[in-house]
Amino acid sequence: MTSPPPDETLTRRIPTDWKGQAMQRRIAARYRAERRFRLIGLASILLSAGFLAFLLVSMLGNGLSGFTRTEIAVKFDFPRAPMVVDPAMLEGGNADQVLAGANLPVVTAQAANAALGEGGDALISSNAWLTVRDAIRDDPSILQREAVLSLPASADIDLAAKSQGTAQAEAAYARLKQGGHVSRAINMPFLTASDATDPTQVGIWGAFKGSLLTMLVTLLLSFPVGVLAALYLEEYAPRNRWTDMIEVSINNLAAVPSIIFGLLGLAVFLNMMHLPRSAPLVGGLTMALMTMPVIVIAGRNAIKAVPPSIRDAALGIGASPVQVVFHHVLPLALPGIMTGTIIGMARALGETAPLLMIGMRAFIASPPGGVTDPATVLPVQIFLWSDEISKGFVEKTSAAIIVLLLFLLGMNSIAIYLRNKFEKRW
Amino acid sequence: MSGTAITILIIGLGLIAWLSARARALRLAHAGRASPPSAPSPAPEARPRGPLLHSLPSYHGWYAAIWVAVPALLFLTVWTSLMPGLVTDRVLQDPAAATLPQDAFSRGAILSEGRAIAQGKAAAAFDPRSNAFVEPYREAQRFYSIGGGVIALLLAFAGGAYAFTRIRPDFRARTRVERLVMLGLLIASLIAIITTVGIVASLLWESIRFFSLVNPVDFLFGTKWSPQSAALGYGNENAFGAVPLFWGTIFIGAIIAMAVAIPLGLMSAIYLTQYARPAARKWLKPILEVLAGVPTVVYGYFAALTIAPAMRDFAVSIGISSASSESALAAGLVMGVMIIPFVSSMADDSISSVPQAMRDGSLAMGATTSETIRQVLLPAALPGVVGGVLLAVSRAIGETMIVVMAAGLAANLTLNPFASVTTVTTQIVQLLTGDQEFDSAKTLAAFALGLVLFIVTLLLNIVALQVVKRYREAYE
Amino acid sequence: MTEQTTPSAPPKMAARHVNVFYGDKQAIRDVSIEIDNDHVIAFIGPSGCGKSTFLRTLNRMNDTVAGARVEGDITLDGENIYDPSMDVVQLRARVGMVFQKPNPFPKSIYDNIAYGPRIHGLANSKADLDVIVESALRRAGLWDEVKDRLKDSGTALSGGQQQRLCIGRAIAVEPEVILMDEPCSALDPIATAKIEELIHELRGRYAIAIVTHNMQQAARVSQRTAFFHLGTLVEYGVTSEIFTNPREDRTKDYITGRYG
Amino acid sequence: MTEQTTPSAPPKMAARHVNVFYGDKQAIRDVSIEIDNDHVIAFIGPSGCGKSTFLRTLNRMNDTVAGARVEGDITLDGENIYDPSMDVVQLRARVGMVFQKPNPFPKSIYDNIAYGPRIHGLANSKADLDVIVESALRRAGLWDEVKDRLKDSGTALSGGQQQRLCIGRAIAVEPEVILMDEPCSALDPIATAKIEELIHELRGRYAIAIVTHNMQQAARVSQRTAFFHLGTLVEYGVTSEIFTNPREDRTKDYITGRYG
Amino acid sequence: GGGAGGSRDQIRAVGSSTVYPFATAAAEQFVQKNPGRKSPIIEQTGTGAGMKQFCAGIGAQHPDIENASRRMKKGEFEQCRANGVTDIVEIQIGVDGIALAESNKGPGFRLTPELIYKALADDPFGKGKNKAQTWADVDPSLPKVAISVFGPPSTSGTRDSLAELILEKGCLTDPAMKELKEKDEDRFKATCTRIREDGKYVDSGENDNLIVQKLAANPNSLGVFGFSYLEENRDKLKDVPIDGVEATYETVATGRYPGARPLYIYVKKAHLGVIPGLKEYIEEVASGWGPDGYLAKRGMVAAPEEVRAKNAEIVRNLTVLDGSMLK
Ligand SMILES: Nc1ncnc2c1ncn2[C@@H]1O[C@H](COP(=O)(O)OP(=O)(O)OP(=O)(O)O)[C@@H](O)[C@H]1O
Ligand SMILES: Nc1ncnc2c1ncn2[C@@H]1O[C@H](COP(=O)(O)OP(=O)(O)OP(=O)(O)O)[C@@H](O)[C@H]1O
Ligand SMILES: [Mg+2]
Ligand SMILES: [Mg+2]
Ligand SMILES: O=P([O-])([O-])[O-]
Repeated sequence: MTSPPPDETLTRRIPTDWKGQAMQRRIAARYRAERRFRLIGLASILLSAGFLAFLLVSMLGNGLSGFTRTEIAVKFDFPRAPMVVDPAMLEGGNADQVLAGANLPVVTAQAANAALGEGGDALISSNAWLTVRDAIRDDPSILQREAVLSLPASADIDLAAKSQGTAQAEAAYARLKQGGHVSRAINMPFLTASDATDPTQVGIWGAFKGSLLTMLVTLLLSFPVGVLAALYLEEYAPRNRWTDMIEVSINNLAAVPSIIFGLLGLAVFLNMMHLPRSAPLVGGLTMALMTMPVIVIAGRNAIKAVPPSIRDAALGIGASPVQVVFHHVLPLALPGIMTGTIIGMARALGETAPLLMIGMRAFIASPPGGVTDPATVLPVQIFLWSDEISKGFVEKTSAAIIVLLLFLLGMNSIAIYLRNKFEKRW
Repeated sequence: MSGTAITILIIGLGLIAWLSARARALRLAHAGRASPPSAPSPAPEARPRGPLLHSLPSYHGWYAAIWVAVPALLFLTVWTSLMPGLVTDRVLQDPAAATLPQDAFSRGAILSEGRAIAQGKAAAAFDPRSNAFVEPYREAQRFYSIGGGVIALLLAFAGGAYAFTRIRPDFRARTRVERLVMLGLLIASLIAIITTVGIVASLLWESIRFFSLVNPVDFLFGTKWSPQSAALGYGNENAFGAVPLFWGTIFIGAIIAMAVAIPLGLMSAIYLTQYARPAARKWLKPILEVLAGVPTVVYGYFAALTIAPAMRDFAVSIGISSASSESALAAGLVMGVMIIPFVSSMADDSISSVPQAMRDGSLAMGATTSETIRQVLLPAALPGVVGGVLLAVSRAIGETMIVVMAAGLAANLTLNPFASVTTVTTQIVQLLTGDQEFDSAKTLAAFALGLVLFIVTLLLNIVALQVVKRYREAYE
Repeated sequence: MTEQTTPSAPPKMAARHVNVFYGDKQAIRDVSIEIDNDHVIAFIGPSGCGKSTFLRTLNRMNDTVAGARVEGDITLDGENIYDPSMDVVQLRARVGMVFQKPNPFPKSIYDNIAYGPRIHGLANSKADLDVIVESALRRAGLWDEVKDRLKDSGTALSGGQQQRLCIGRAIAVEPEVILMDEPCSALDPIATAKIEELIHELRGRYAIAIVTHNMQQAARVSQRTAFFHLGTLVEYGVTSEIFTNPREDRTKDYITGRYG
Repeated sequence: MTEQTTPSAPPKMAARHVNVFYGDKQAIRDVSIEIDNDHVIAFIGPSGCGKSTFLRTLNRMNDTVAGARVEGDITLDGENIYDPSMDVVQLRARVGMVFQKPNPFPKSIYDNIAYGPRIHGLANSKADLDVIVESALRRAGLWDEVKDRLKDSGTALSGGQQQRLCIGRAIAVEPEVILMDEPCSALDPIATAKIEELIHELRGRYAIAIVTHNMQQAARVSQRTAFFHLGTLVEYGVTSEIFTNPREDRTKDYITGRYG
Repeated sequence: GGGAGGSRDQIRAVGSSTVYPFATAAAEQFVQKNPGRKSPIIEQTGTGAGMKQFCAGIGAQHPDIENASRRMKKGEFEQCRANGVTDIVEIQIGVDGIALAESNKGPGFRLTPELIYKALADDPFGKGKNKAQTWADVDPSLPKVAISVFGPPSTSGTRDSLAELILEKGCLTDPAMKELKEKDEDRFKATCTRIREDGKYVDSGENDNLIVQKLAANPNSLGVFGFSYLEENRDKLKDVPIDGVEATYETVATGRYPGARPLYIYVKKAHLGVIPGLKEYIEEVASGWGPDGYLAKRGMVAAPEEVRAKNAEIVRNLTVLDGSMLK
């Protein structure tokens, strides 16, 4: 429609001299930049992954031994032991009750002294009589005969067996070993028991179950609420001051220190609503409030990234806005939402501070039966153990960290599977 | 009838309502069509447009199900929360109640033991007096739960009947159901507001008490944080200057940690989406995400025992003799590593959701991959990247344990990364878990710190929203 | 400017004094037009003159564009579609649309077509749906090419195939009015012929509006033509007259500069 | 099938026995063809026959499609472009491409055009760049429509405007070979004429390949025509001959079923 | 759960992290001896926060026991009363030793309260800011290494013990300070217990193991922490004798090694008849607090004979605390 182009510069440049010296130099430079960029990317990944690997390796190095324990074989001559237990009384439901009064600690100590020489009772765990109790309860008939039981070694001996002990303990251990009394076994109680004060008796199951229940509550609340809020804000909310307010407060919640969520949980869930202290329910609720903003923010970004043409297409066929969102936008945004959920839940799983406020930094020796029972969670357990006096807790702490990381991997792999499944390019 | 049973029953009724309302709507739809829809002619003949259903039959189903279940369940919730009080009132009418002790606590204990046994939650009474109340409790419980159950069922039937009368071809069931969905979405997003209000409320009271002891101006602009002075009779002036704490928070969380997390996270994301093979990406991305889940205590130990001494030695070797064994740098570096996944995963997602056509367009111009990333993909993915960075900063600001362990508790106002600094959250934890009296200015300061931090981040977010609004851009 | 059709039958759709703005920029100025069942209307005009914009106002797709604003009345069967009581969803189901840029869902070919019938409950069974999908794909002239790969993603099709997929998707829900924004731009002559055949076949029972840059095509398929320029409706009338005897100079200039 | 051009000048680009696969599906079968500076070559054929696929192999854009695989030789100035030593970036700079679906960057109109010149360092100054942008937009026939809104986003343009923007973007870097995939599909006759004029103007200095569904257009702008069917090159020769006197029945069928 | 009328069949204790290991040990004994009982829940909140909860009221939702590493304060007692917690049983369960230690590789400090005070005070003897950079600046006989002491933060009870038991003592070596103490208690406290804040003294949070590790990594530093941690880590650390007295169980228990503070538990009398096992639990604690008891094995230092006897009496009679004795 208008005059032809002013081709002064154009003719000068036509066609671009791709083979010229200057261009070659330029291209070489660009390739160098490209390689640099790529290398930086690779280095970043390696650095991050390397850091993780380093952490993992040192955790494994410290913690793997926590999954095994040293046991000492001790011979018991029950008929001659200074105890009076009638096997008939063990039949009912109150075997523990009966055995508690049966003088078992003394029996055990004597047996140890007899088997291992004077001072032998110091070599086995001070709670070793519990193992004896369980053995009797499981098979009362051993009361009529002699039996050899494998008792957990004391923390000192256990450490010595793992060559971390004091000189004295190492010597004692060497003697035991010569006598053929010791063996190494998988520390099953570590996986099935709960907190205790003796490192040879502690278990992770209580905290694990606490984490499981807490995360369940967190997920069940934060995921739907987070996704729905993200959808509302991104797809439906009218752009006005109210929406801005919601948006700002969500973004801000993400920046609120976790300890403050703890204070909120304390004030609202415990003091106002009178929910039980130390309970996974309250922990989960608190964590859900903390995780939700992460899911909302990640979710909104993912929703934003769905091309408008797909919404147009669905609307053009007569899909309602709700259908557009639930049939098209949400499935396409799901990978991103999953990412938010993964990192939000990971954070919640590793979080300690808010739980200090709502009573989870506690000694809880039995696993919770439900979401309202007192419980602690893995990171708090780790935190507690890391502050324990006895050195036997060092490997247990690392072992607990390994369990936590396995938990994390398990939790994430489900989400990651879903994320990969839904990931689409367009 | 127990609460669970009645809930299940109502949900079952909802299901029945769903099925029958849908069936009814389907019948209407059949009646409305001249030819049976089972044989839509592939021939170019438009389907007759008789009195077609406005909404799909399943929407009618949902409509009825909602009317059946929602009011009844709402009623049940209210009822269950009221019931214990009603039951106890009724039990107190029982003659046995006269024997109860006056002391409220043991009275309550006896009653609730009786209730626990009545509900089968306890086997035997700790206090024999409770046994007298087991039967009255059983009776009252039965009375009210049956009453509540009946009312709930009546509500369910009434709701169902109402919904059924409304099933007509032109009835806009979908609109109604969707309006409810919308309401649900709105409520979900309002939870954020409620939480915000809750946080402010739970901080405000104690903060006011704090500010009645300490001048807010001193607190906000004071540069000396020394809570020990307060307890030692120096008074509260000059003891609670929060500036060093806020500086420490920014220095560690927003500067040092970000200097680690942004480049590492962003470059990782770029490498994963653009260069790495898809199989590698599938593995590496979740591996990086593990970094976010390692408990902060673990990072804390690592920072305090491995990184911090190394930093100090390094600082001493380059001639900074004042280097502390606890340094902002150690805490910040480790924190940066921890939040890498916040940046990397979110950036990864938003980069990979930029349409392929954008990438093709750029590559076809003869751009290298890195040019494409920097000039086309990143700008297009910016909202997501910025979102990830903001989340990461937020996380860093709120982090506590690492700083407690590695950066120390000394409130220094310094630019020296090798010096020890402290953050707001660290102080909050220290103040709250120490063994001070709970209404001393020291402890109350924790709430004031929390409140101010909350307000500061809120203001920052308001500003950020304005900025983002201005630069918001969409592809296509 | 508004050349009316026979006033006897009430028009299927009518636009009166419509203005459309993108922010401050006015894209459509005071356009009035009627669309009826018994003829196909073609919108022609230079690129950027507002054809797509106007088409999108007819089923309120402009609602989704931030900053877009519509003034004036548009009625469907006498109801104002911009009335607050209007059910937009149903409106869009009744007024189907094929977009200028093909936008298949990132789903399988089958699901792309089946989506509309599913949400509108047009099929009672899987077999029903199969029939609908097949017939829609056939009418869009795509069946033979994709019948063996219905499970493949709709985005892995060639440009023209995607366009036909979108046409099939639109007609699968049997709308009352069909708006097509350059439905044949990416199609070869044979496929184009198929689509034109389809349009012929649909005429009379559906109201059809089509945007095209191809004068021959406009002449072949439409009975009424509207010529837009810079957002205004320059001329509107019976196709044959517009092509042989345009009243406005601008129309003539555009038509005779024909290359097609 | 391969009708050779004058063997004297070495061809700018030559494809020999090219096969392209998407996963297991073969989209191109044993195609050999030459593209030269002194003539424009048009690719025609029914939708889905492999035109776009073949075009994309010529500048290795198929590299970006997961699962796509190319066999055979393609040379540019005698160099095999699939050779590992080939510099893909430079290749794509030398062999420019306009895509079938317009894909402007979500940047301003100005930056869309300036993108290529910037990365290749074709402008020494802002003023230089301004000239390049203006001339590219002029040659793409878009200047007048957008000169006042160069800062607006390229995505807020009409379909045809976007297509011209993409053409402008491609020619702004002055490649040696230009591949255009239906460059005029969304354009009105006047804009089409502009683009055709542009093609005429470029011919001789650039090698140009164009995909089109419009027989008239093929006839107007090209000197050689290649007819594809189901992934095979059915016939290739001088345009006028193909149109007037096709040797293959399939070609004839396609051409004579002409509606264009 | 439940409101005021709820019941609980599990003992709940809150409070000090110092008392925590001993409370948990007692809890474990309690369960083993009473297999039917649920294990008590022992929560670490810190003494202050624990007091707040403990004093919040009578009832199942409030804890039964408060573990304290210091005595209840007057204000706290008042708050308890205001909330209906009138009858409180105060039991001193033992003594917590604080120890001064250094790495095994350290220079081998031998200090006195006076030297410690001079090194750590913010304003030694009220004569101006502390300028000592190395220990040699404090006293030429000491090694010339930079002063660096890891210790409890100002929010902790251990810190109060440090101030009271060591710093004040060192401060009082100056006669002027003795006078000041008579004249102006507040000024005295400020001068004698305020610790310098220039980085020589490093506030080290609540985690004593961390201090242990940091000491091991920083051979020239000193650490102040619970005595039991020193005992457990003798392979890495050695004690710093004060006034020539080495820190051993014996010297700490008898109080010859400065730095020991009493540990208490507070029990709500109103809960005693109601919470199953509460009384047995207290008795369990009392049974283990002797020098050979299980608590001592956990690292608690037994209280002197007469203190134990007096508290055993309290446990037996459940004597209620007289608020007027508190400060
Ligand atoms: N990414 C892909 N994955 C799998 N198959 C593909 C992909 N892209 C195209 N195809 C198929 O390859 C064949 C050739 O496609 P191509 O895009 O080259 O066709 P075309 O000739 O350009 O058609 P049109 O004129 O419709 O654009 C078609 O059958 C198409 O369905
Ligand atoms: N989202 C938008 N925001 C702002 N301006 C727009 C937007 N979409 C289109 N426009 C402008 O409105 C005018 C009309 O655009 P429209 O898409 O209706 O043109 P058209 O007639 O369909 O052209 P074409 O034949 O090229 O598709 C054009 O100038 C275009 O640049
Ligand atoms: Mg258009
Ligand atoms: Mg194509
Ligand atoms: O936890 P404490 O109160 O003993 O410091």
